[in-house]
Amino acid sequence: MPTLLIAILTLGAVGLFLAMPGGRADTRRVGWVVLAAAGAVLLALLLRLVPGADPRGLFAGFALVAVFAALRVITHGKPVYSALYFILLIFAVTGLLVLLEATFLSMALVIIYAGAILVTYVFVIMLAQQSRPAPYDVKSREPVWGCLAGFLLLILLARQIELFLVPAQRTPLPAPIAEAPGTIEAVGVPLLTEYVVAIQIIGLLLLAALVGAIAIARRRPTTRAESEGDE
Amino acid sequence: MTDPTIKRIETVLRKPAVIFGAGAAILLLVTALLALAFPLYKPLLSSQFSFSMIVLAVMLVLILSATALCILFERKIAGFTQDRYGPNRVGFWGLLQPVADGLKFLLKEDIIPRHVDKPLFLLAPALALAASLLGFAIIPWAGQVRWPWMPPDAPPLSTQVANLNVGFLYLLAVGSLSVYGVVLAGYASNNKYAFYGGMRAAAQMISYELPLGLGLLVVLLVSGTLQLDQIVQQQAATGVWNIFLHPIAFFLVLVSALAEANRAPFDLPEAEQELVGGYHTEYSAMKFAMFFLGEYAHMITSSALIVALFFGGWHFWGLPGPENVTWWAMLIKLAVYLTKVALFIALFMLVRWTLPRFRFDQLMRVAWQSLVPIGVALLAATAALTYLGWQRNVWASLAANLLLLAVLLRSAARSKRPVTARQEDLPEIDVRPTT
Amino acid sequence: MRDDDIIVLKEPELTPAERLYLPQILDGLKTTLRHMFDLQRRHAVVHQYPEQTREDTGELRTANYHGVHRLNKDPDGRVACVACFMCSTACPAHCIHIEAGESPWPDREKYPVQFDIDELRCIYCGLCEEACPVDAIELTPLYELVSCTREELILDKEKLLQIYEETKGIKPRRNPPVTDYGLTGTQGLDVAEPNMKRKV
Amino acid sequence: MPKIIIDGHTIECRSGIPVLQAALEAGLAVPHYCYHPGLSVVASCRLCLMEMKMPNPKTGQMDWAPKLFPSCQTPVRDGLEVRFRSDPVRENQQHVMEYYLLNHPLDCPVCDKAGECYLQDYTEANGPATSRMVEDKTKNPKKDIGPHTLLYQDRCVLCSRCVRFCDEIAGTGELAVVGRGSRCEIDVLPGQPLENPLQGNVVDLCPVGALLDKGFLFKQRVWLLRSARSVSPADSRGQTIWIDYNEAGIHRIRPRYNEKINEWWISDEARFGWKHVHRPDRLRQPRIRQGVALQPARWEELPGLLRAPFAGVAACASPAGPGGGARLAQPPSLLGRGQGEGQGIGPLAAVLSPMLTCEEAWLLAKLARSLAPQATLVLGHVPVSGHDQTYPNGFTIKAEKCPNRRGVETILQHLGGPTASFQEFLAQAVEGRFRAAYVTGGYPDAWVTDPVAAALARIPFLVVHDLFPSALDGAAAVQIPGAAWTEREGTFMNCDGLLQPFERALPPLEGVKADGQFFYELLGQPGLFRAQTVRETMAAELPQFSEVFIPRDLPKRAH
Repeated sequence: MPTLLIAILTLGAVGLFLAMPGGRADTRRVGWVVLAAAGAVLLALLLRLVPGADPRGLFAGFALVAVFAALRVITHGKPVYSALYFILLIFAVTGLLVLLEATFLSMALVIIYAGAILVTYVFVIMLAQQSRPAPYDVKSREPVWGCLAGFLLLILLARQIELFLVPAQRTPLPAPIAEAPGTIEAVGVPLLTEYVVAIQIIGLLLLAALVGAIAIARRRPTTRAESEGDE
Repeated sequence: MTDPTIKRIETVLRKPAVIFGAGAAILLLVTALLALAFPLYKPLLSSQFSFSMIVLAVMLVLILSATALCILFERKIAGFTQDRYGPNRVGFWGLLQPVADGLKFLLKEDIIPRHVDKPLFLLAPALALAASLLGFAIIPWAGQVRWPWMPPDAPPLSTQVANLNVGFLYLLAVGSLSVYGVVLAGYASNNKYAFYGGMRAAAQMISYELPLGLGLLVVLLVSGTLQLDQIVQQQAATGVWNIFLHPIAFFLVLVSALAEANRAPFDLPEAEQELVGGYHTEYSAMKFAMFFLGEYAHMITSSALIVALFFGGWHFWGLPGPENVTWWAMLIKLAVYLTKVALFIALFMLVRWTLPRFRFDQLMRVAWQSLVPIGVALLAATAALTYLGWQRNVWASLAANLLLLAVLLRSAARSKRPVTARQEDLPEIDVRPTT
Repeated sequence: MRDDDIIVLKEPELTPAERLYLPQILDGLKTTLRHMFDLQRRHAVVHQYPEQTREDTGELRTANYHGVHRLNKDPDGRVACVACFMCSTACPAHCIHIEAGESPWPDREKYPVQFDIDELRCIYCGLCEEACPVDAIELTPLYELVSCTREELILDKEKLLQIYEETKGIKPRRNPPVTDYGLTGTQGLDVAEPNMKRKV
Repeated sequence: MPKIIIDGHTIECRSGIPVLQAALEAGLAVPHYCYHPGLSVVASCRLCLMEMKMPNPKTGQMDWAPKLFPSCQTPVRDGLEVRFRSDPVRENQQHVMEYYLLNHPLDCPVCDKAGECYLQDYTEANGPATSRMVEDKTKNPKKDIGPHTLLYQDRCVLCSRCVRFCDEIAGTGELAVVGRGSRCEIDVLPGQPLENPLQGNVVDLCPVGALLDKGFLFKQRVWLLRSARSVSPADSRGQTIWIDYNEAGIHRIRPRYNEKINEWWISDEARFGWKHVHRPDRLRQPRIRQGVALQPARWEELPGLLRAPFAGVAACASPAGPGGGARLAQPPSLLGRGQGEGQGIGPLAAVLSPMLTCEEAWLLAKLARSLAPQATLVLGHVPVSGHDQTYPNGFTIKAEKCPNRRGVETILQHLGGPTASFQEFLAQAVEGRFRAAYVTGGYPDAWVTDPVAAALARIPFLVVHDLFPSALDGAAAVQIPGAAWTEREGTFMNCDGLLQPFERALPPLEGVKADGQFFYELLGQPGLFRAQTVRETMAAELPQFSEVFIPRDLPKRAH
């Protein structure tokens, strides 16, 4: 079984690599075919392993959209489209979270990611690269290493899933948290009691990052002579 | 040179009796049809899900036609404030102007310039309209209702489409999405004016989401819930609208809502005088109309939200309260709610024709240097009140607000410049001749 | 420029209330609201155009309104224009097209064989009227200039003369012709009179 | 080089010229009517009077003389000091101007001279704004004095330039000043109208609107015209001209000063020889024979269509190949039968018309030779009419009525190889030696006589590049519309070997391509045809083309 999974994931990794932007159009098409094949096999495998699974549910829909959008984020040539697919991905994940009754988390995801962070991304992308990606952007994509890392991560995850799926060790799915309307409480109370130190440390880190960013980005007042000398 | 038949039709349509008669006839017809079809949809009214769907359908139609009417309304107000009549040619009092406008939009040539990013160009107006319409899902239009044929012990039905437990967080989330329509329109148009419009919209919306969120948080602290229907019910039960508790929070939300809807004086993304048409420069026909509709739909959502949060939603003193869940009470509540929303829309329009547009640095300064600090201070004060358990105490809240106002006045008096000063980092210009 | 010629303008100091902006906004809203409900002023200011025209209210200044052009006729009923091209030279919009020819009358040298004005290109500045040495081209107070095609709005000589016939009463020719080469008709001596009077 | 002092400025000038001429060449605006550098001096207008320093007879010192001197009659000499900016001179000018305006009608709006009228300009600059005369002005009827000219006597200032021109330059003396005193008039003798072949010049000479060209009468106002420097194709002398044109087309042609050829004058042939440019029957579209009729074609398909058969003909002719026929890229229907192989003369001929510019002739010759190294280059029909006419002062009208025979000949001589005169070419064509020919025309008049048409009809693949339809239409396989010389730019070499460039005045007719541009495309060259660029490449091989002669433009009113 692990061999089969590893084979499928390797296939997926190869397909993804082929589908990465920068290659020739037909190579990329081949990559997509490979990816689709790997996905189909994986789906079939999962369906066989989990007898009661219903692939027609909302979960499957959201999950498929999420996977597709995630792939497009990294395979699309234009940064703006990548960002838009990212937003689509976030919506799919939001759907998944809503299915898990984690409404607060889902809304927070939309507000923070789609509403703020990605708008900033789009903003920056629009400002930065009007015609085509800069050479350093193209270079830094490093499709080989990216695919390899993702592939390793997926192997580890699959290993876990496989362990989880072995019937002897199967544990019942954790039930949704009892009082559904209290999800805000369910998130908020632990944040301010159990994890309060962690939260503070994270806050501190973010503050440090913010200050650092400002320090880097600050325009230093230069005299004219200096600025001319720089050029 | 005009066709005499057209002229005759115009004259006929301009008679009030014709317009109102036709309106009444249509209303009667619809009512009669509804009454006749009552057995068909009676079961649908009884379950929450199907009832929500019906509310959804009805409100969608209502709001889309309301946006069209809003445009007439806006032009009328523009005319009135400028000592004009506004549109008064099509139909009595110009009432058929939306029909004419709609026809014009539909019949105009739909131009897609060759240089645009086509998928995004097509997507943008759809996004703009859809994001604005999404918000209506959680507006508690008329409280709760229990139909006469339902057993008295059955739980009453909610007139909300969806009673999310995250409440107005959802509104905040979908509101933040409306920026994409504008930004993508600006990007896809491949036109510098559109592009500037898009950039401005992005920066503006991100900036004004903060004060909006802070204002909403104040309400959250006061009411202890995110669900709009509960917030309204609280206000209705106590008879104290949140505006009385936190006028400054209301002001924050109002200003931010104006900015989020790209309304004047925050309409920089489409500033005609500077950017031709801003993000919709390249759009024509129905796609242009969709931006238009989106803007007005956004305005209606914002008004509905403000009414629910600060003005007691469907509540009005002396009218049926939350305990009255009969169908006629529902209609009264709906009417009250819609009236309040209409008043707010009128306020938005009045503001548009009163205030000049901000400059962009002023816009940013207002958000980051005024509204956000005020919001934070107000939030802290409300948190303190909540901690003391006085969050719904009118006098304590008002005192806190007044205190804040006094501090603001004092700092304004101390500061050497108005809130929206000219840019200081511009170099000093020596006007004297060099010789 | 001396230093004391320079007036340094300072932004006026704002009061705290003005700095807070809110009272000012309310002030503005008050103004707009006042206008909104000022029905009397609205009725006084606005004309309901097709039903109510400026002629009705007597506000149309026929003497200097810049409307559709006309080509004047001399006392003998001939076109007064001498085809000197001054109007088309002065025209900033290049909307006047003239073709000149030898006139069929003994007392005149030149007359316009063709005289077209593109009313769509025209900006109604009135420079043609100023340039005309014989006051042949004039702008009438007619402002209802509509047609179903663009071609109809390129007015030719016949139409322009027709407009003169229609507007003779509204706007009489201001000056008698002032040149001395037989413009006012066949009476040679009458011509010299205005010329002499014109000497400064 | 004498040095004179005018208004305190020292000016170096040519010797032997009047002070007025020196002042005008130095850029001073000295008013004058009667003086013209090409005519004898009469000093009759009294407008150019100046103050001059002379030895005072009492003291012997140099001093301003009390009386004014006509500057047009005073030759320059070294050290002469004169002044125009002084009160006596101004006063004199004002009085003289008032006198000239006494009877002058105030009809500038209808006068065709307005805009280039000396009287109008001087009046506007410093003349009296009003008239003190209260009597009726003298009215003189206009007179028809010739086939091209009208005389408006009441505008005349009696400068007698036109009379002197007819006496001195044309030598015909039709015009005279008749009458005496205030009844002086310009007139012709009965039965002897002004109709010498140079008579158009009197209109240009006239400083006011007295003499007017009937052809230009009332057509346009001069300020609405633009001018292009051009060279007349009327005869082989290469008279330089201004083409006055605007959006509506050419309106008139004026002489352009040229000290080497025509000075201030041009012949009437050059002046009125532009009407053919606007003839309505000009060819406007390339056409290709399909079946019996010529069918419209697109310019884009022409290069391929022409190069292939020409190259095919050349391949046939080369001794290398019986297989050459197989390489024919053209359907036989277009090409017809082949003859004349191995006769030492290439079956391809290019006829270079003397109406072509040097650059165009060069490009076409190069094209023919690049397609078929043995192509015969032919100097086209050279129209000749009558004999050379020389006028008293040396002005010559050539009998050869084409501008560039010499230029084409120079190119043919340089290229060498098989060349032929037009007569030889016709003779060989009658024998059927040519299988393909590119014939250029461009003559203003019909030039295809019956023998020409008959000879050319024997050529199976005949390309005719001409302005107008002709008898060749029935024989041509391809008909290409040419552009008139006003629509092209380039260089003409005149009969004395002087190379003169000219500018384009009008765009080619809609649907027509300038000849040079078309040849350029046929050669497969990218971009736009620029005469100067082509001329520079020519000059690399042919040093005669390295230098062109461009006469200097005279300052305004310097004559």
